[in-house]
Amino acid sequence: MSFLPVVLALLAGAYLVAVLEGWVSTGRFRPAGPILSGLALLGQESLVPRTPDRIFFEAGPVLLLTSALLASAVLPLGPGVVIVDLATGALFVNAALVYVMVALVMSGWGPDAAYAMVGGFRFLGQLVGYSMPIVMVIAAVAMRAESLATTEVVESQAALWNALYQPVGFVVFMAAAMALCFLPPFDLPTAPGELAGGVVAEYTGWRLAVLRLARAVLVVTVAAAVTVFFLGGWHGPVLPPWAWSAVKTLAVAAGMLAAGRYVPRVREEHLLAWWWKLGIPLALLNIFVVGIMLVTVGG
Amino acid sequence: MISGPREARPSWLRRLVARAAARELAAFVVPGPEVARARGIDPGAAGLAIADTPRHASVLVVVGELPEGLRRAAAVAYAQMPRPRAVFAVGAENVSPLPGPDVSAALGQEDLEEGVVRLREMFAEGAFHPNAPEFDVPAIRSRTGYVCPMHPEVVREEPGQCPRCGMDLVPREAAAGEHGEGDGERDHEEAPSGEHGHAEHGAHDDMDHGGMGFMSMVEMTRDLPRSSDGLQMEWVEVPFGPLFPGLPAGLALTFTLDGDTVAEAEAERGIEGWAPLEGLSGPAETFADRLSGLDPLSPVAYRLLASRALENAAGVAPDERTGLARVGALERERAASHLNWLAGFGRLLGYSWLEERAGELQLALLWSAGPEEVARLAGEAGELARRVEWTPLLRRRLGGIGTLPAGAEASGPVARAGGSAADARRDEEAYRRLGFEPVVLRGNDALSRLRVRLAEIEQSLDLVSRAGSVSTPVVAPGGGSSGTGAATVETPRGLATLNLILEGGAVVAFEIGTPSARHLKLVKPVSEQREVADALVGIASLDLSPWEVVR
Amino acid sequence: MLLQALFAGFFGMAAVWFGVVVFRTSSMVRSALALLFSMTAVGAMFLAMEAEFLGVLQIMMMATEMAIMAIFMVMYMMDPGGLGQMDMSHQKRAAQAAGVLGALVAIGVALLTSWGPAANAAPGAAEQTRLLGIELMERSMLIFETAGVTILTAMIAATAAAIERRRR
Amino acid sequence: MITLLVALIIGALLFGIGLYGALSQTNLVMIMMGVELMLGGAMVNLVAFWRFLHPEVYAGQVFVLVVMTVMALEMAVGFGVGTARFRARGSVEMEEARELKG
Amino acid sequence: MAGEAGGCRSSGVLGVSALHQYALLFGMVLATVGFVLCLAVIARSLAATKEEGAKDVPAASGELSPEPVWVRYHVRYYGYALLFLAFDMEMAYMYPWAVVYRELGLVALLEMGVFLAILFLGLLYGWSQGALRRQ
Repeated sequence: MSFLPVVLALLAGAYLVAVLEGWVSTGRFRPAGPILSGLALLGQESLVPRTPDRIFFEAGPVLLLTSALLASAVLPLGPGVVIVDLATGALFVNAALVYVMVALVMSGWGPDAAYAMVGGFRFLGQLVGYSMPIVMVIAAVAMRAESLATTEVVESQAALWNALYQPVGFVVFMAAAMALCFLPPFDLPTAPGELAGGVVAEYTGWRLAVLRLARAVLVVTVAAAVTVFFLGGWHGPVLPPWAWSAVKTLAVAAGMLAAGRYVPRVREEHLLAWWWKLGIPLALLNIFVVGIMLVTVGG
Repeated sequence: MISGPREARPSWLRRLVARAAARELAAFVVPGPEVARARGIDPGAAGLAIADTPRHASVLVVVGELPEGLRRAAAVAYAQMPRPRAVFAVGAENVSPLPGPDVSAALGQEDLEEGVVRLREMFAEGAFHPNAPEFDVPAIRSRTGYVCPMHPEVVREEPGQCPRCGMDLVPREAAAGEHGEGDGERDHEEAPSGEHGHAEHGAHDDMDHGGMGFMSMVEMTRDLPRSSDGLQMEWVEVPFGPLFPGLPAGLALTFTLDGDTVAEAEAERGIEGWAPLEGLSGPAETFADRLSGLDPLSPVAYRLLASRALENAAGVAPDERTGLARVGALERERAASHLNWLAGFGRLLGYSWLEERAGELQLALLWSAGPEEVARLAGEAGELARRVEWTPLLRRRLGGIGTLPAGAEASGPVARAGGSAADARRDEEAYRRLGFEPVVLRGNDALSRLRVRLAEIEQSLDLVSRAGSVSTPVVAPGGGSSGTGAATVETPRGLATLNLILEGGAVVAFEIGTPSARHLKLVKPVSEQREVADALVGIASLDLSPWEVVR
Repeated sequence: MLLQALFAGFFGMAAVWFGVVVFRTSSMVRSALALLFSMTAVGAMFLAMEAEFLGVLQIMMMATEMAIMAIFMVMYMMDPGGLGQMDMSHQKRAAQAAGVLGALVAIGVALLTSWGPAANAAPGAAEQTRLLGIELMERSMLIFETAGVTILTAMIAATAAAIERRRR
Repeated sequence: MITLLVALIIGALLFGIGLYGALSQTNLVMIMMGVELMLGGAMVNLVAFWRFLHPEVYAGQVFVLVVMTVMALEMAVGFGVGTARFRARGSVEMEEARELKG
Repeated sequence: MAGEAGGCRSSGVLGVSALHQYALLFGMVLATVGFVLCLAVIARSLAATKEEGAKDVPAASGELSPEPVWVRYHVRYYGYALLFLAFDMEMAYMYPWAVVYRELGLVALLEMGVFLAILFLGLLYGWSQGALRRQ
């Protein structure tokens, strides 16, 4: 039963991501930061606005956490070290992560507050942008692996990582992954300076703690997905497989967190236009190139 | 005990939580981080995380004396913070209606840091307390009004049904001072309700349409204004200020949003209770001090303005050395002010590196001892400017945003980014001697304004090192003289003018013209029909200082 | 087998319950998201019936599609928050009768027909996806290409109807 | 076998609810929701038939894909038309549309 | 294909049937909800929320009387959303195709190429008509 080790690894990863995020955003490295802030939030009042859609307001953070956890359930940490090895794992990752959007729309609509509402609908637009390219890129990965199972996707990269085999797909996937985690520069739904917190603005206390935990889990999950789909998963010399997975996942997560510091937020208008006018054609091009390479050169 | 503890008896778990909370203080800074930086303090460096919304803060940090309007806004923000919460006053005596400050400190980084330590102790001790006083002041009292979901203009005191469509009225919050404008509205006779009550009325009826079971959407939407794509949605008024993280504090901005697009913008208001002009008149000796307190974001410029006007009235001219020292002081402030703007702009753009770096440089510049140190900072500022210039996505983000209509009245960097060489410094002897030429760019958008300011930071720092002094300008002695005086100063935001009448050593009347008062009129053209983020970027690129908007 | 029936029944009831919520709430967004979760539950039923690819696909597709439905609900419906508690239905009785009748007839058919022996095992999920792919590429190739043309038609129709070409 | 019956009953219930919704709602978008539910019921039936009667015939699964496509396309076209109507009339109420025509 | 081997075929290294895997996933959902409920209970046990004025009004930059915002919201990207609804369906066909692509080779590439080309036409049409922009 690899349930426990994977969940523990995931939580450890989320913890490290939270530490990293604190380091990146405040410049101070505080290993105990997430625990302290979790405790502090637990001791805070958790306010509920006056006329909310109470169900949505409560369900948003839970759904966000659930969808991130479910997506991580099919991502292998090592050969056989996976919670469920679904035959349609690659598709399942997507299916679970779509509910991130549902969760944010719920939290945006729930409190009947303007900033949150704008944020929620912005993320729905963001999904309309990134979701098609991400799915197409994963289709190209599946073409090479001849399977949708994540373990077989990793096995297919034993000789050559997908990041090198299909670099265009890798770039599109990385961008989409950051958009999916609403990390800067794609943090349109939460946009601190523009919407004063956006969808998370009305959450306080333990509900905010759940949201922050969910966000950290989401970042780890998506980084792990990048590792599995493009960076050869557990493959690597010397170190044991789980260590390679962990190292790659953390490196990807750190890269995603750090990159957003040095660029301004993307405009919503551009975001959509770029995904549709550049992202989708590139993803299609990627499929064709991979298709031709598979027929001619082989996997 | 802190002023906003949670109501519970301390237990081991609560003590643990309180200790954690004391380590994790998040601050909502009032008026705003930019005012804190301009006053030379940095709450972030003191260990307080800066929160974007009062909901995510546990400490309300008040920096400097606040005018009444902002104190009221601060009280609302404080009321919306989750407990445990506390008030930390930095250089502020009067914080009412907020509860008396838990910790007070003088304006200064060391005092601030020492205050944070005390605050942490108080939090660890008193985050939970068996009797927590309720925070209830008139400023935060709201009464519940009842509005029709379809007809926002229908506002009633009592629950009931809308006279126009018969829908149940829904409760909404209204501030205590506000009066429902629909209170006196005439009541319509309710038409007998029926399953298909609308069928007889058709589209010809006017507002007397009373079918309850079913109502006509056609009528509901007919009078609404149309968006650019021809769809008629409902508009909502949303406040984006006075305490909004991405904009200068005190700017009471109200957007009427059509979805996420700004249909109308309203910002023609100064800060309530700030700088009554009568209070500024008085003895000439201290007039410059008083005027320099007008705008916390550029005190030196206003001190200089007052000095010049007084000298002009008294008929004395400053010597060359004073002139140069004034150039140094004003240019240092210009560079610091632009860096401060840059930090705030970085916050709005979500460009955290820029926010931090510009803030650091601004504080270093403010604390700098003399021209040598300024010269060292000039190198770092140049480095910053180059990094910003090469930032990916920045051009796409700013280009074409915030363009001004032709003939818009502007001055300062806003005008110079639009291709005009308007700069009062060109006419000044001291500047001419230093070989000053204004930075002029074409573009007339947020990007060109950013570039002008970046170039001006370098230029100003260069001028400082050539002027060789950064001492604050000497106040001219009033000396019991009389006369009228006029002066102009190119402040960091643009041209400020002052005309005053001096009688027997006292300023009896004066008239002041400030750049932000003029630029406030530009808020509408740069923001309307723009997406929210673009509108905010356009407004922020004007670098308004609501403090200067005197009435 | 029992586990399968329990799963199918549980998610089926969830689907039905959310389906009922769709027409019982006056909040448009709730209505759209209830439909979303109803469809998700239907997807979970597919999983219970071991149609893994279809189930996961349904769970993924319907989430985005119903969320987009929520967009249009919020855009075009008055009082999308449902604060006014207004009733937006007509001919309720007849509709109820038709709904109950339709369901009863279908249930009757389901119960009375002898369906013959049920297959007690389905192919594995990986095999299913593979065979579905081969089916699409070979026997059902025309269906697949026709679907493409239909999608194209729908895209053109939707764009032509909804988008107002801006005069510049 | 029992699962087949469960699925068929659920499918029937979904269909009934959808039918009720499609008939009783006055609004284009809500009517579409009813139709979606009916199609959802149909999909449940299709999958059940595939699984329990002919698991070796993959045309059954293809059929489910086609129904899903139909759902999506119905929505796309429906919303397109809804947008056009809303732009012209400020409403997507079906009743009203009928009434305004006459 | 309907043999016993198919139904209980272990599709993973764990040697459990597909249904058990789904049960595990469902268990994870329940566990998450349970975890959140635990957090809520702990947080509640610490102290009750104090009811005060202005606390439950949505925070809006220090202003107290925000209007209700549950109104008809103008979503400006509906042009994209309409195209998305239709274009998204291509996924349903693409995944089964991707899995058998290497098995079938060039024929599959051609078939999918035609399919995608048709869809891409739709995208181009939408683009030319101005669906791909803020409305």
